[in-house]
Amino acid sequence: MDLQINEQQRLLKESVQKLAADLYPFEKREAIRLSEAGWSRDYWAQYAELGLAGLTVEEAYGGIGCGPFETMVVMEELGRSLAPEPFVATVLLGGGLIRHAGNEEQKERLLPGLCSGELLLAFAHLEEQARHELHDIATVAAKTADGYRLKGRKTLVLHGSDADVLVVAARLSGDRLDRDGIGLFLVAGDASGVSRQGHRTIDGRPAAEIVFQDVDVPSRDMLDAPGETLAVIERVADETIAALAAEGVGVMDEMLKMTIEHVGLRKQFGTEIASFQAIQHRLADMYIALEQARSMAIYAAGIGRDNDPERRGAGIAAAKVQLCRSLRYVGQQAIQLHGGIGMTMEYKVGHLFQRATAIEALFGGAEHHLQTLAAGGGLFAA
Amino acid sequence: MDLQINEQQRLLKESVQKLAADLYPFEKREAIRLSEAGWSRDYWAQYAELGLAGLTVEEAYGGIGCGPFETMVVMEELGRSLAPEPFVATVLLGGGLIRHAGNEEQKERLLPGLCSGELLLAFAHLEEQARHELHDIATVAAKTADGYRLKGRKTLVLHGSDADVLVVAARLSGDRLDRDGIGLFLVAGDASGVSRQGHRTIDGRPAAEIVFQDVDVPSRDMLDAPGETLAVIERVADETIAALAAEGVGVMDEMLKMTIEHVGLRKQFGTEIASFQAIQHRLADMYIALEQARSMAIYAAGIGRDNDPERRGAGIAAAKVQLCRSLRYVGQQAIQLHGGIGMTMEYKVGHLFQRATAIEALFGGAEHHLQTLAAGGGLFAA
Amino acid sequence: MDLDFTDEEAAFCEEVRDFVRKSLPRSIRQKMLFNRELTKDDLITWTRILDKKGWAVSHWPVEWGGMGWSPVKQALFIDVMQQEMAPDTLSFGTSMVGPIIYTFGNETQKKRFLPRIVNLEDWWCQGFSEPQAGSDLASLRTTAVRDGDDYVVNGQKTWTTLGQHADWIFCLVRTNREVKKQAGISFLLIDMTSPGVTVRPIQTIDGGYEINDVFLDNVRVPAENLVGEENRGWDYAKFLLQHERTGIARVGASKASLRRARELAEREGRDNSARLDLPHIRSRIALLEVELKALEITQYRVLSEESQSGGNSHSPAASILKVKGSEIQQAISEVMLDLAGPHALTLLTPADGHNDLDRSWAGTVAETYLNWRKVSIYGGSNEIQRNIIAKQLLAS
Amino acid sequence: MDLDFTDEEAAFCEEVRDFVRKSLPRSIRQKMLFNRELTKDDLITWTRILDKKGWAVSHWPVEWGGMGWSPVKQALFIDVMQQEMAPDTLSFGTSMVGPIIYTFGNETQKKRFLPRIVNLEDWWCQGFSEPQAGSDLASLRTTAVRDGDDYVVNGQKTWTTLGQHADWIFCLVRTNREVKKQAGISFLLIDMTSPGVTVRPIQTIDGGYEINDVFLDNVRVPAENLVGEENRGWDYAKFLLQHERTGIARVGASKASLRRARELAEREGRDNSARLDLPHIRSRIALLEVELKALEITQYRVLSEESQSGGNSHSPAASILKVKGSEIQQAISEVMLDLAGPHALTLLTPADGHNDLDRSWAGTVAETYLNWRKVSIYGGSNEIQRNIIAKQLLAS
Repeated sequence: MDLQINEQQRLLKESVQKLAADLYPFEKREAIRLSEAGWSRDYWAQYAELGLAGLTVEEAYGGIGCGPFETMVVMEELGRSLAPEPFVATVLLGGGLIRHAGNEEQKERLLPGLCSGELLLAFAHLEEQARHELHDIATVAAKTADGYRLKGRKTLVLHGSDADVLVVAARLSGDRLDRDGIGLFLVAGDASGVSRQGHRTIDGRPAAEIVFQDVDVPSRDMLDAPGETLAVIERVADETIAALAAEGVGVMDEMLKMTIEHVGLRKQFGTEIASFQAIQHRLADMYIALEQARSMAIYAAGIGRDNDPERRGAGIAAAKVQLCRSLRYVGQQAIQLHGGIGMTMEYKVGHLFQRATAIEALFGGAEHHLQTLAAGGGLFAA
Repeated sequence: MDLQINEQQRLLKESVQKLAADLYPFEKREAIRLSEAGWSRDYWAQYAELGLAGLTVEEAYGGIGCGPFETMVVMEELGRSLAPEPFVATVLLGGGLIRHAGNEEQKERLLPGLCSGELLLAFAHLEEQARHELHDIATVAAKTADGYRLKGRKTLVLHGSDADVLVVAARLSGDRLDRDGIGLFLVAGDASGVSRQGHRTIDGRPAAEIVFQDVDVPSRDMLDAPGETLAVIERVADETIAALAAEGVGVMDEMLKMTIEHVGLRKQFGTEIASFQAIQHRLADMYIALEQARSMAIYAAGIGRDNDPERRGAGIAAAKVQLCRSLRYVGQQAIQLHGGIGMTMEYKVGHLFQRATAIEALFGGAEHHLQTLAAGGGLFAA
Repeated sequence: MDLDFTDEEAAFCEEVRDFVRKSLPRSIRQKMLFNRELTKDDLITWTRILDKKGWAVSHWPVEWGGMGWSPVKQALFIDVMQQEMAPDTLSFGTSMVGPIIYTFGNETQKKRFLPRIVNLEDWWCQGFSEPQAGSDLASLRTTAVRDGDDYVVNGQKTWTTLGQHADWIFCLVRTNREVKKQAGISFLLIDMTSPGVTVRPIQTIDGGYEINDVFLDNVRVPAENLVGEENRGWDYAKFLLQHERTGIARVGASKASLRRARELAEREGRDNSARLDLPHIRSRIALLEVELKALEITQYRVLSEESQSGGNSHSPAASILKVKGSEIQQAISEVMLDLAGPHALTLLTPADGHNDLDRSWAGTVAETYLNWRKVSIYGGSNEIQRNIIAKQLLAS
Repeated sequence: MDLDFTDEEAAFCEEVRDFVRKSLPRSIRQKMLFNRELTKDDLITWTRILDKKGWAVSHWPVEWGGMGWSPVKQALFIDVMQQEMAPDTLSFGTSMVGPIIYTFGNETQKKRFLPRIVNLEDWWCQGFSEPQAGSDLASLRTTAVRDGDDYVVNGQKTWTTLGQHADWIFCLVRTNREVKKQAGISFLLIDMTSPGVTVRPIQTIDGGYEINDVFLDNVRVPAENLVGEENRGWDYAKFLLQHERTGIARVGASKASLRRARELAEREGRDNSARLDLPHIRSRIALLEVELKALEITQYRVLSEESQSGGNSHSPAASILKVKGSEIQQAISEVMLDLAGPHALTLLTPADGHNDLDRSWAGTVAETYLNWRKVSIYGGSNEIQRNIIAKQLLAS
């Protein structure tokens, strides 16, 4: 057991901090948020220069081959600075699927572009009826002479309008709720039959509803995971949740920092509100919630590598439960202690709260994951 | 709608307050608690003199014919003063069953003795496997030539060792969990085949485990509620829960009063702890919990009269949910704010907390009743 | 003591319910259902429908258009209105400046302003809070200096709800800086079209524009617009805080929201694959129903006590209405958020003419959740309310 | 960064587990399982079994019987011991006065007292709290006045846990009343058989006798029993508060309780009629598992930080161990209470030789629930812990 960050991780942290300090002062970030895309290709190029676009990709394909603890370090900083760039969509989701399920040819074709920042990926997976069930897929991939024809509708595709290549989950066989018979397909964002309706999520980030109307996909664009597609999706989802846990920690850390600063300046009835004990205890509880979530983010990074899906799933569910509960408490209290100013878009804390709320809803909230745990054998099974 | 207490209720309240002030100063009550019986027949005679033993009994049988709001007023005072006398066991449970299910002969035989304080009743109902399911009854009443023969085991019979007459719920037909086929029988406490093992509950009150080993009961001692026995039991349980809600309000009111007094006197770091804002907010939350429970005690008293068992059941469940949650919060905070002294038997607040915990467990706690509500149509069905 | 409705009370509720069901325009009802902002016209439309029925200011003195109902009857009225998704009237007029004017204003002011409040001819907004004076209102800095027949007003008001639509603003202003802070405050009515008044809408975290900064830069206000006496403004403001607490708990509105949450939870449960978080959501809804039922009765208890004492209750119970009322509203918005699951992320606008239960309901719940954070902040934050309760408990 | 156990760590845990399973007497294990009080003999028996293995004071310096384990290894040891239901050693000796003596005592004191702590030949208790000095310890009033070779001690100590069994008590006493309150305090070792020492057991709300008043009436204490310097006692007490925080969170014990709660919930669910609150109890158990897992890692983080900084961490994270650790213990006791339902009321003593899962388990849960209220009060109340956290946050 070793809980210190190592030298490489420290350097990585500092370089992301430096990047964020440069790219995300409040007004600069507002300009990006209010732009049509809601994020910046220029910025993404700078990410790629630092190696962040290929953070988790093996060096053979142009990446820097880092693991979950490095991802944790990066995500915490991106969370703190509210970076809207497509790290989750492209690197963790799209990149993760290709890394885990792609064949050699597909990896060689796609990963270098991912690492250089030129190729944007997105994961077209969730469907309206599915809530957070990863296997609930109605989109159909019908076999054709030389490949497959996709038909269906996907929702909440993060950065779906911007992606050059969509990784699409579709059903090769079986019923909507079967765990078998799912396939993953690479589809160009502008392929014939693909229509994308972009929108913003509640935190101002871009996403899309995507309809696949008889989209033809050649066989070579089906990812190679015969019989294991759902397992790959679950692994990538688990890794992404672990990363979101770290992002959430960054978001909370920043909210707490801002709140401490605010109550130290704000006066009421002639006294700094920081001197009120009820406020102080609220800060203490926010801190406890943050640190407990931080512990679980570390736990999630570690257990996200576990090859036993049940153990990994339980650990990740536990991390998401703690994360969601902490995000809600810290976020709500940050707004409450800021008072009116926390309710406005003119102050960063409200944006952080929006992101906190979005992170909660991605891949299922506290109650969803608590069910998984309650039904299973427990985190401390003998 | 009318939320004021009337003149008769005010007088009743004052007379119970006076009685309690006389009977229950701390040391006097401790002497009773530490006595073998744990309560006092002398005291009970004084209750009867004031009419309390016959509070809810019709005047024709020697009672004073009061309704649920008068019961509420009485129970709040009994709660506040931690009166261990058998009001619940004898008047509400035993008396309630006879009032609702007894025939004229049975009422004439038993109720006058109840009102005069000479006859003590208890309800032998709960069985170990039943948790809080009122219809889960395995005790059997087998038909004999001139009556029934009872066989089974009852638990948590309040004041069961002291009762002259036990009202026993037993199964005439069907399986353990059937809602039909239940009967109620009057059995002398010292009848042949009845063995009673007295014990104290966590609040120091007397109760008993009772075994019925082939106890013969003549037909005339079966209460008259053909086909409706469970409905009567449910009604009496509902009325008793409503009364316990009022008792709980009295208990909480006293805990809050003591806590306010304590924090006003207790100093820490040279300052009264009452001046700490976190303590103040805790008092405010205790007060809110108390007043919300008080509102639900009023609600319970009213809806306890409802003849629609579903509406009444939902209302009573709601009251018990609020009661249990308030008792737990107020009780825990009262101990916490008292600090070490609250943990000892030398100070009343700890005894109040014990009683609060017992009231929670009687007839089902918050989660049990919340299930009833969640499964039903809602308190605000259109 | 009795919680049952009298026959008359039951009949009255029925009458109000029927009226709303017949009279409330469907488009307004739908916006209320989805917690979307009403336009200025929406509220004027509804206020005039109400006014025609005589119910726009039912709680006012009969002389100025009130109905002379008992406090309980008035509470029932509001409860049913809210349950039926009717918008509240603009409280800044009907519940704030109106009562101030008919209680403390002079005859001229009454005749000039009150009728125009009833039918929303004048849209009023509130100028109390300032950037450095939120819950600690008395530290306000906006000044009004007498100059001939006018006051000259300088300062900044903020959190001015719906100020962007307003014709008039009622302000607390400092008219004497020499005295202790509460003592030098006056209550002034200011025409929003006066030179020097600037309104700046502020976007909130739900994406809406509900609140505003109002800048007052050498605004000349005729002295005849002073309400009551100079330097007595704090008393009038305090009167407001104690007055008209019916409805602050928003019990009727929360009843409607919980009913809707139950309905949606059942439907979402049916639509969905097996396991799922929905039983737990149903438990949370049930628990909120319990707390709301308790609050409803607490509210009637406060009203009853106030009726009996012939005025304002000084029981700390009144603060419960604010604290619990806001906590329940917020908790309901959380239930809806969790019920929507991933769909809460999407910010979809419900299509016109959609069914009440279309999944598009989920598109607005996050906005509501975010927006509702305000209810524990404004109107005396819940922290302030707890201070008030504790002070009264410790004093008793 | 890596949370996985090394092979060595895993093997060590296995070794400890095997040892406890083989060596812990069944009667003691059963008492631990039901949270019943151990007798003095029980603890002496177990301490001597541990001592024979060399593990009674594993965290002490090797010179005095310690094992020289790393902080992580020591934490693993305690975790496994608690999970396997082994009683903690008597902390007043092994974790309080022992470390004080080997850190601040003189050689004579070390040789005289330490060996008798290791094998529990001396039963120690703590004389810090007084009736008017609980969390605000420094306001203590017990005085020690030098008289020849003795101190004469007068005063009252309270909340003295297990003092009724004690041979010795270590006390904070006031030796100088002229100086600021922390400055005039000394640390004194007092033989409980000295004339003038009276112990009065106090019954607690769970029915047990765990705490005591200790009256000190002109007790003569040889000056050689002063630890360290006169008037420096406060520093030693503070050292204690910062020292040996491993285990204050009681993670291992809570793991065992949660595992048991899960087992009982499953069984209770099976035994019972259909609907029932048990799914909700299972959810509460799952949530507590999450919080406990987080706390476990927080604890390792604090240890790791302390190892790195070569001593005491000043991060407020250490207070989390107390706050969350106690809250989790209390919450588990509530789960057990609710799981027992009506059976919690009955106070039945589990029969000897019963099965671990007999319904008689329910007979002790209310006692535990009532008794556990203390864990948020003692050792620096949770309110004090939150003050400490806030102070550090606001200072940073």
